[in-house]
Amino acid sequence: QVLQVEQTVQWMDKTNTKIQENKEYLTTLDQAIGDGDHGINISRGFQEVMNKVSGQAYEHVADVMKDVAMTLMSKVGGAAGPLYGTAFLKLSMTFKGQDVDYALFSQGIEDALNGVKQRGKSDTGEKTLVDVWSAVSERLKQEEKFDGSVLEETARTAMENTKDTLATKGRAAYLKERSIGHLDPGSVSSFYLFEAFAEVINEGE
Amino acid sequence: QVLQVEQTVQWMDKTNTKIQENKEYLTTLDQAIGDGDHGINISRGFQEVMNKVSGQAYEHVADVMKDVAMTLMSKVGGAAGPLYGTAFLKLSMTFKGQDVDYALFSQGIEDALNGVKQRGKSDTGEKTLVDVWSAVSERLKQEEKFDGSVLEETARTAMENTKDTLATKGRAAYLKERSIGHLDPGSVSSFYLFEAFAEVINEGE
Amino acid sequence: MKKIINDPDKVVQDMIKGFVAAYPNDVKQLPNTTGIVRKEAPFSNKVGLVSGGGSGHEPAHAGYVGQGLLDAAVAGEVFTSPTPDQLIEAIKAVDGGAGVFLIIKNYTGDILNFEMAAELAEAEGIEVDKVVVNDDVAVEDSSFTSGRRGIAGTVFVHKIAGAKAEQGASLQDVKQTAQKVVANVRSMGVALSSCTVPAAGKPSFELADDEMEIGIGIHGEPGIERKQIGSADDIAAELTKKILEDNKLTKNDDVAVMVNGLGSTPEMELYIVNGKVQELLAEKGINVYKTFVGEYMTSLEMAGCSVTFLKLDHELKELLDAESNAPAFRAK
Amino acid sequence: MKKIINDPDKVVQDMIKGFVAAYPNDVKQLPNTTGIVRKEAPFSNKVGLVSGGGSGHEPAHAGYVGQGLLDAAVAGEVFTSPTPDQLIEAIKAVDGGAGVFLIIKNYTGDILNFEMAAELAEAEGIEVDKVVVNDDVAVEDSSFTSGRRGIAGTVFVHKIAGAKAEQGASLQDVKQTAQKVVANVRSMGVALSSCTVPAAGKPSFELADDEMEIGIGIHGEPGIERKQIGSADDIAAELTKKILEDNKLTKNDDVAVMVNGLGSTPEMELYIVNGKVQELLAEKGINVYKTFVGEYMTSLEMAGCSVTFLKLDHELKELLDAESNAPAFRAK
Ligand SMILES: Nc1ncnc2c1ncn2[C@@H]1O[C@H](COP(=O)(O)OP(=O)(O)O)[C@@H](O)[C@H]1O
Ligand SMILES: Nc1ncnc2c1ncn2[C@@H]1O[C@H](COP(=O)(O)OP(=O)(O)O)[C@@H](O)[C@H]1O
Ligand SMILES: [Mg+2]
Ligand SMILES: [Mg+2]
Ligand SMILES: [Mg+2]
Ligand SMILES: [Mg+2]
Repeated sequence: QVLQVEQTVQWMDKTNTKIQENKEYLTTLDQAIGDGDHGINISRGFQEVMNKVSGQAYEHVADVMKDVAMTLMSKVGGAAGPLYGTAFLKLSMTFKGQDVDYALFSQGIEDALNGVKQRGKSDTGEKTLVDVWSAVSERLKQEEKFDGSVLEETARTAMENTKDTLATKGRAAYLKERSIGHLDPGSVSSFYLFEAFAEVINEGE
Repeated sequence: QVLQVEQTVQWMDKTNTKIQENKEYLTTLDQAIGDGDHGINISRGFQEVMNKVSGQAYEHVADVMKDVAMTLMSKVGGAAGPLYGTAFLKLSMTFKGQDVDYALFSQGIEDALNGVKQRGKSDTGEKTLVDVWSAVSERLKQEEKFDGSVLEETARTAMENTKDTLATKGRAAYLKERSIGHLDPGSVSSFYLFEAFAEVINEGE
Repeated sequence: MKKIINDPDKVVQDMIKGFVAAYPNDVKQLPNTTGIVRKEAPFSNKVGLVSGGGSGHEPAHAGYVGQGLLDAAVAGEVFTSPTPDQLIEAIKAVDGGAGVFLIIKNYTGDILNFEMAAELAEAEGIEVDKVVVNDDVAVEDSSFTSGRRGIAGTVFVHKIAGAKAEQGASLQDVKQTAQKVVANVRSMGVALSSCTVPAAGKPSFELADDEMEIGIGIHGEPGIERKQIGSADDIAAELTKKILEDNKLTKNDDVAVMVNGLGSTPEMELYIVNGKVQELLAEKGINVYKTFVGEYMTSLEMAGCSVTFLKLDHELKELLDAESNAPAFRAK
Repeated sequence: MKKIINDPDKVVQDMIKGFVAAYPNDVKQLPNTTGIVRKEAPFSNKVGLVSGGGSGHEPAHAGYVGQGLLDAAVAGEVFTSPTPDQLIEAIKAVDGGAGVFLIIKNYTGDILNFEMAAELAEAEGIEVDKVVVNDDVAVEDSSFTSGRRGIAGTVFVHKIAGAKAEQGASLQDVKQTAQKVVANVRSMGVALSSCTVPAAGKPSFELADDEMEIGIGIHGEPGIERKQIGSADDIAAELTKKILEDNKLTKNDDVAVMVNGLGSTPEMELYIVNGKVQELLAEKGINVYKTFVGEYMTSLEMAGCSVTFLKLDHELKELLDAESNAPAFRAK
């Protein structure tokens, strides 16, 4: 089980489709506890990612990740841009020049998670996309091979759990108690990313 | 038949009541073809008129008219302020020191009309309050004694006729053809003035 | 009606109080009036400049009181010309012996009240002259009607007549220059939503969600045409075309441009309109000497904007550039 | 959504185009970015000042680019911090050898993007330092969260750090002065209506006809409390009280006051609020050194305002008064 370049591009493509479809939903979530731009920003970013990576010939998965990172970094802006950008940059660094098997993928997600935490000065449980990435990372470490359903399930649960969490980072933190009862928009977009990954894995089986 | 000071104050009082009651209506009329302040301005003005003249001891009708003129001039503003101010100033000048019998009243209204026309550089048929004042003045000249119903009727018809008139003066003139189909707010407030006068006359009989 | 006010009938009073409190070293309120005067006025041997009109157009008119601009501005009730008794106080307060010049927008109410004040002033021996601004090309210019409305172009009259007076020009010369501005300035506006006069409590007019009113007046007077809202480029093109048709600007003419917000339109949108306006002028070979984008002559919280072109000669350029120091117009 | 725009996804681009077209002699656009830079930048041996943030706060930030103020402003998408690749271009463009100073509002997005740009700049050998503005007392100041938001007080940081840099101060000294401003500036706002992000197409939040949101953020982030709309005096009193509690101003302190419109609130209302604010400060014996009323840091077409107090010492007064010449802030 090795992640192929083609699969990686598919992963981005599926992520993009989900995000475009849910652009308004993401924006509505961000309007409730943020500033209402997450859907707009992240959809612009992944659209640019697809413009960049589709049809290109890549040797390694890491090269795709690098282009994704640079594109998100320079096209998204806001909090999500540098955070997603950092995540993919870490993936690209960990994957660099290698075949991405289960163990390396798991390592990459862990490195990405740590990169995001460090950039955002944030930790699990603060109602940010870190919640989804850390749940996925934990689970990957527990398992030994790719299982789309398990990953999807894990990401979904973590995403849904942000609803009852009190925000202490990001714009939602200004709301304090009033942030409870709303999903974190960044966690929802991260869920789409892992849901898309799960679909790619399932198809590959 | 001589107009008494007390009647004159009553006239202003009744005018004020009508205008306060129709403040919103006048404003709505001015919103349609003007700038939406006629009700506000003229009600502020006549309220101040009542604050000024009620309870004061006047020797002559002309003295009441003078206070009315000065108050309207300094409290109404816009087009209506100087025009009504001028009308009452002319009445006060024509009436000065004399008993106001039918002939003198008729003369006063004619002088007021001419004063307004001159101030406003306007004539009958331009969809302004001049239409009401000139109809009333014409009619007064045709009759020989006060007749409330006739006056009221005359003022009302002139006021209603402004609806189908094309405006060539005042703010409504900017609308050209689109001014047709709307009553002129200043003509409506002038109608209240003469309606109030008619009521005072009728009561005096 | 959602407004940050205390009492709809006291908005002008409260505003004047807050205005003087903001600039206590620069201006003073004329006792018992809603007139704002430069702190040091009158200036001897300088022509005194007085403008004014209804409130609701802020920063007009008090925002233009200052060095190199107006000596006094008198605020009427919302959208209602001030009264002669207030205006005469302002005239007296700025009379430094060289006469007083009145800047009036072409509305019946403004003209009548200013004229009566001028008569009172002359009766008191103060020399008074005036200019009537009528820059709005949305309204046909006809001698049978009251003619064209004065809108945002008035700000250029303030600035340029103000600079002329500051230079020590005579009343006659100030008038001549002001008339030159009036002869060369043209504007037109568009509204996307209505304003609400505080004391009226409801919007002056209604526009459907997809409608705009072309040629709107700054008191919410209806314009030329109500139609489906266009793109910023279309709006800019329509206003520019109408003004150019009227102003007869040609290749190599120098102009000042003003893109003026009517109240609630974000500055972002004004700059978007400006982008297209400048492009169109460049296409015609008209030189833009200076551009002003912002809220200069508003209509309470109306959404929309107006575009103004002023054709400049050497004198007008110099006066437009001259130092001025008023809250709403600082130049150096 | 009623806006004068061409394409919701191109508002920033179109705005930048219109901005440069308005002031072609003063500013230039950084190629392929939405950064605005002083025409003559970089200035050798002057610390370069860069600010920026999401668009929709106009005149912030490009309106503050000019002599005695910013050297560059970078505009992100609406309410979205600009990206590191854009910021680094601005940093390079204003580096005159004395280092570059970044003025950042305290939002995660702004901090992350500016920080990454700073890292890139240092990698290229440009000395960079920064200040983070967090003046909004509506948000609790906690080290466990992202802390307080930066709002209108940022304008004072621009002005004062800008004046300091213009005097030729070192990067270290500019930073110290900027930090002094940040330590002494506090603000709070209120919204009466929402704004609409163009690309979102619908209002960011809903307020009932009689409701206001106290402590609103300039991106429409919810505030402290939603309640029935009060009078201007009540609103002024509530904002003033909250700020004074936090800022600990006492008798004989000197302050600068800013009453800032959030977008669609007429200037008339801002002055009404100012009237009460000044009255309250006078009651407490606090001296108002200078007052600013207008739109300085907006939130698209949001209705509402914010109040800012900056405690001044001798240095800050001098720098606040120093000559400056940017479209949105001219002082002399
Ligand atoms: N400090 C942080 N650490 C990790 N994630 C964060 C942090 N701050 C915000 N986020 C994530 O970013 C998302 C918001 O993204 P976006 O709306 O694009 O940015 P902005 O808040 O700048 O408008 C939040 O929903 C949250 O998941
Ligand atoms: N030139 C004029 N001559 C006579 N009456 C006029 C003239 N212009 C306006 N009016 C009258 O004034 C009325 C408007 O008054 P008002 O709304 O108070 O003034 P404004 O138009 O200044 O807001 C009009 O309805 C009309 O009857
Ligand atoms: Mg957001
Ligand atoms: Mg009217
Ligand atoms: Mg009026
Ligand atoms: Mg954002």
